[in-house]
Amino acid sequence: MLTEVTLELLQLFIVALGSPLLVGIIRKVKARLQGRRGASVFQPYFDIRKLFSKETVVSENTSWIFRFTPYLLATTMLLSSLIVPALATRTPLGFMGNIIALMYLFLLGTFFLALAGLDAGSAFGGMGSSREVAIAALAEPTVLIAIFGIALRAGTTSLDGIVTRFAAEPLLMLNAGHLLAFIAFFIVALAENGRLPVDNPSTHLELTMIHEAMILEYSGRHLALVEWATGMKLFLFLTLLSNLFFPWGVALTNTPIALFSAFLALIVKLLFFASAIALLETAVAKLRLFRVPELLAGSFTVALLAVVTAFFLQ
Amino acid sequence: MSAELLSRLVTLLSFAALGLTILLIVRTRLEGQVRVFGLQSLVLALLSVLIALYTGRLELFGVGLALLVIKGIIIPRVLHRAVTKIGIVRVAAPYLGTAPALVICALLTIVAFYVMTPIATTNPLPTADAMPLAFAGVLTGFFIMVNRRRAVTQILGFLMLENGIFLLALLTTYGVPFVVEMGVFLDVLVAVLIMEVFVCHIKDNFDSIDVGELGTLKE
Amino acid sequence: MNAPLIEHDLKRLLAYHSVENIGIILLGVGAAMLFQVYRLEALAALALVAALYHTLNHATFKSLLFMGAGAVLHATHTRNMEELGGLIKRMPQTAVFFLVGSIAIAALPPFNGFISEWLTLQSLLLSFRISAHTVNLIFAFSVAALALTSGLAAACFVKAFGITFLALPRSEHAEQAREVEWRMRAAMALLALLCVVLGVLPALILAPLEATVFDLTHAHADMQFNFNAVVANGGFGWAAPLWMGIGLAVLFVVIPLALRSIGASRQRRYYETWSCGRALQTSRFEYTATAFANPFKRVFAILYRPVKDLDIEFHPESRYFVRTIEYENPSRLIFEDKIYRPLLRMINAAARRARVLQSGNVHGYLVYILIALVALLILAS
Amino acid sequence: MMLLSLLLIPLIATGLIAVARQRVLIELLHVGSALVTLGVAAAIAVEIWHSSVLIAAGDLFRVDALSALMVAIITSLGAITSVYAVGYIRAELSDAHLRRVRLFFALFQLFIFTMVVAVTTDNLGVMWIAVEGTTLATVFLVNLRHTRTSLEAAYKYLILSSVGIALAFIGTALIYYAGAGKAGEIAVNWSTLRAGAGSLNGDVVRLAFIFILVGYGTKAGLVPMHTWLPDAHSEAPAPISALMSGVLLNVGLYAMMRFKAIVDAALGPAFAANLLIGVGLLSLLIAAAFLIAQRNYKRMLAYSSVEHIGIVCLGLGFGGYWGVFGAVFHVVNHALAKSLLFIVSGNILLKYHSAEIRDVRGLMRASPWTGALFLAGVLALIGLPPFAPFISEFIIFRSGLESYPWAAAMGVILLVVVFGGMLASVNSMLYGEPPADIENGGGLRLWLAPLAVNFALLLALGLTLPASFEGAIKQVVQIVGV
Repeated sequence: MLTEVTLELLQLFIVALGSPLLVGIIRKVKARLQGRRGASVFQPYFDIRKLFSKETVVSENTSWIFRFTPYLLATTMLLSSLIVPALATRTPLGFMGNIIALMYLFLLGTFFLALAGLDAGSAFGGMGSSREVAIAALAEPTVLIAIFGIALRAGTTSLDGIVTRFAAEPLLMLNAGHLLAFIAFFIVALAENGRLPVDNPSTHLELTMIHEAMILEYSGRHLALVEWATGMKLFLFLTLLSNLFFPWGVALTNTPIALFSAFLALIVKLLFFASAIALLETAVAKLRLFRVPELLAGSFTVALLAVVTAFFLQ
Repeated sequence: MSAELLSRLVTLLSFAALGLTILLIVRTRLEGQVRVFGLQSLVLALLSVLIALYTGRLELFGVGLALLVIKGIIIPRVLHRAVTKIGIVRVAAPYLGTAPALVICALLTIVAFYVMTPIATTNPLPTADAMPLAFAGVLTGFFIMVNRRRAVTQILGFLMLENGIFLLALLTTYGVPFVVEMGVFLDVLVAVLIMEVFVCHIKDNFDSIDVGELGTLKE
Repeated sequence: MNAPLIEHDLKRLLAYHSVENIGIILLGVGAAMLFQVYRLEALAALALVAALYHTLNHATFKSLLFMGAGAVLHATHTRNMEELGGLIKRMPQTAVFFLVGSIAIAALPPFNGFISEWLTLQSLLLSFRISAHTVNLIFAFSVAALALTSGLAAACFVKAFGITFLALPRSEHAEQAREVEWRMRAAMALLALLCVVLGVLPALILAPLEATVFDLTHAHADMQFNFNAVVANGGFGWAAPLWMGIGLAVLFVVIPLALRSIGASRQRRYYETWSCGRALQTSRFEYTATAFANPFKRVFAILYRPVKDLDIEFHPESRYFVRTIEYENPSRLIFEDKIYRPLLRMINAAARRARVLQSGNVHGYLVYILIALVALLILAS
Repeated sequence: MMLLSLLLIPLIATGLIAVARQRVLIELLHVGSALVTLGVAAAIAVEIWHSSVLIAAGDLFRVDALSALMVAIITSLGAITSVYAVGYIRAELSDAHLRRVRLFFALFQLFIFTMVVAVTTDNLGVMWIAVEGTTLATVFLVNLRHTRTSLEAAYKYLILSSVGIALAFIGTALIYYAGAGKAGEIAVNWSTLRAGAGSLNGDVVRLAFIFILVGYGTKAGLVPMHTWLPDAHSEAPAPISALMSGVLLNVGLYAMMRFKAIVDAALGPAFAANLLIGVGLLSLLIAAAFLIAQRNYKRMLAYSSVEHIGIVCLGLGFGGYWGVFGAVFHVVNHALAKSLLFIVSGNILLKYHSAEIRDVRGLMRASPWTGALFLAGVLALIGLPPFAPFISEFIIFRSGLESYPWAAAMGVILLVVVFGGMLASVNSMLYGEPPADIENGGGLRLWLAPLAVNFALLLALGLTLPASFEGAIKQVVQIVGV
């Protein structure tokens, strides 16, 4: 019992505290790749702390939705962190939802964020929300087909089930379908987290920004919460990518050793993905908004191929 | 009387019945048509009595009698009354003229033979040979209902069809049980009475008994 | 499927969604039939349970939403979203109820739309138990379709709620709006409560549904459920809406406390929305429903075929001063133009031809019977 | 004894009503007899449910599960409609027309009587007479309003049904011949035929079934013998339409089921199955064609009856335990839904004084109760969950997908067409602004109360299949034969 609780708390804190670092690392690597020194990897922590200490400006047009959303967003992310098998498969609260439920949980956050974007009644917010939900909606099919692809091979949709299965039979992963599913899911992860080439997290250029436009009205603690939640979402997605597709090191038993090694493995994998994303974002330019569907359509096709291969060459 | 003789007589009378049905196609005056039907009923009554004599089934006498009374006397009376009540009415020509109509009758008779002969041959009863004729009568009566515009003629066609069916049953199994037969006669009688009422209604409402003109209810 | 997005009449938007939800239900029924054909009774039962459950949920949240729309209509005398807005301040309770309905219909946890759609998805995913590749692919596509539907539904109700209730009123109709009488609110409250209960306590309704379906298919649905969780096909999929709800609630309380404990600043100032330094902020700056739907229109251009109409009137002296800009963006569904309409026209034409059969001529009717009889007789002997 | 009383009550009621002088007395006799009959029927049903069969008057009457089910449908719907009929006729005919009032109620009882006889007798001939009797009893009812259109409808109804039934008599006679011809004994009963069906002459049975199909098919309203149905059902006063559509068609089906059992035993299932599926699909097709953009809502309901009888035939044709089960179940559901709709349509007619769909607007606002019931009925009829027809159609087409996939697929497609067609028309009736001259509420709202039974049953059977009910249907299925 105690170990379970500690495990959940451990995951909670890893996600909660690790996410800013992840963001920092991505920025750092990016800076280096672009030949800049870049800010310290701990910069996000400083930002968040500063924002928390600042006063919060709220538009008088807004309603409770606007103030409510940041908390809900953080809540959904923290809750997800209890479900995602970041360290171990035996997460006591893992039964709360399978991968599909998890995706719908993320969508809940997006839903409210979009509402908040509309709430202030500024043109930017509306533009941001409309684009955000558009992308989210278009990403849905890819997500589920990719999940279908995984479920086909793992024979289950429960997160820990998938991890256990692949950990038990690594050969299952030596398969075109697996790779394709991974690619599809990766693209979706980029889209859902507003990374390049879908959205540029570091721009505030009015007409191109999506996520940033949506949260333009936020300031102070609200902004801090939103930024933090965004970081957590990225962290969770990368964790999913690492542990669902490359489940090496994930603790199948809740012994301290296993958990510790799982922790190390997670760090390594996340570092890898972080630098991958950084590399990608320096390499590619942002797509025009209306090219995004093409990208998602591409990922959808890939996912479908994953499913087909799973059916035809088992 | 021998089975041989019976089957000959039966076939003969059945021919007569069919002939009368076809005659209805040729006759145009309503009174004449009604009389033709009465005659046919008489023939059928004769047939049933004949078979009754051969088989010694008493109820067949009863059937014959009922037939004579109901279809031979009452129904013609009723129809005659209707005809007189209607009086002279303009009447459109039937859909098919006499000649093509007769051709159709021939075709229907062929169909009847084609359909009924296989069964007739397996039927042990001496009367069975005439089954196709009876069925031809049915189809012809049906055709009269289709071809003739006047309500009264349509009813007569229906009655001919009924007669044909009665004959068919008679030939196949010496008729259905007495109760049933009586019930059937009763139904037919009531039906004709209702039809008569309707014909008069139609005359009053549409000032014509051309049922082809009843065409307001579509689709 | 995505017709509602470009629909700016609140009630018609809801009506469109009914079609969509019936689609989801029929998806479940169809899946059930296919499972039956392949002798997977348990899965068929699962799919059927999901379908029936969704029927029930659809009834609840859709009537809730219709009531909400009715309330809005009653309070503002308009159903055109472009004239609404800011209602959340004027009719707060209605807003909450409508929000609940929107979340439920968007199939987001922990409300009732989520769990039934989740079940449907599970049954569709389990289709890989069928060993016929074509069928598998059909299922794959239906999974994608269902996913897209739910995504678009979410988007659509962000629009419906956001444009109708949030920001500033776009007309004095909305300005004058007042909360509706208590009976209406009570009814909506009841339905909203139902949405929550059906959402977090699926076991309540799943038990009877399962029994019904058992009568029908004589197979127990391939699922286990209690008040903690719903499990599809052994370990294939888990969901515990109740615990999700609890978790959300707990964490939602914990976070502010944590923030206070780390001494985050709590001062707050109300100020007008940033509007690129323009003087006063009016509702004219707001994003409209049309604008909101625009990305979708662009994305599904092939389906919507947006018809642009930009009409700029320049100032007489210099063409760099614009006097008025008129921008119209009506759009038509290509489905309607290219598929539905022709299909309907075809069917109607065929029907019209068929109607000649009932000519009203009694002789004709007799001919039908005669022909039918003779034909059958000749065929049979 | 019970059986005879079941037959005698409506007959006596007919006589008494024919001589009764005061309107109230007539109405009392009418409703009373209907309710008593229902009670007796219930008792009989229970009896059958425990022991297997009831026999009366020698071997003339014999009630098994199938007959019991039909009796249940006839008497229960008879009771419901007879209550409504009182209110409807009060609104339709003032005391000035006492003769016609008396005629109406007398014939109503006679109609019930003939139907009960038809389904309870064991003798093929007597059944034939009774079925012809139903026509004769209803034809005046169709023409009750004495308008030109009602007269036209009645005449067509009389002629076409009489011809059809006459053809059915040929089939009956041929079965007689096949059954009794060799044995020489005359009385031919279902029970004896069913027993010795194996040894019947195949050719004769084959021929006979065609006559039966065409003949009783006319009564059941199967395409292409259905042409009288929309006219008669739309012209008859609402309660009669309800009984004709909901019950009388089933009597025709009942006869076909009986014969099908014999034919299957004699020839194997394929022969009857192919015919039934062909006719069923044709009915579905034609009904769909006429349901699209139908202008008259009573005719719409009538055509939907054609459609549903077609579905039942498909179920019987698909065969197998589930096919027949679904068919029998669907008979019940259709009876419930259709009688409900026709009765409600009576209210609509009284309110809007028009049977044209385009004249009916804003029903939901003008009279919410009527509108809501109408909507519920239509949703049930087009086979949406959670109503019972959805379940039965599901069962039928599921079994079809296994035995005759193509036919089933076509059937489903046609169902979708019907779905769209009917929903469109009904929407335009329910919503929108009611015409100015329509006063809100009012109507015969109270007289609709009995419909609560239909609605409750449709919903209950849609949500759960009680074991007892399923058991009963199972018995019926065994009689129809699998």
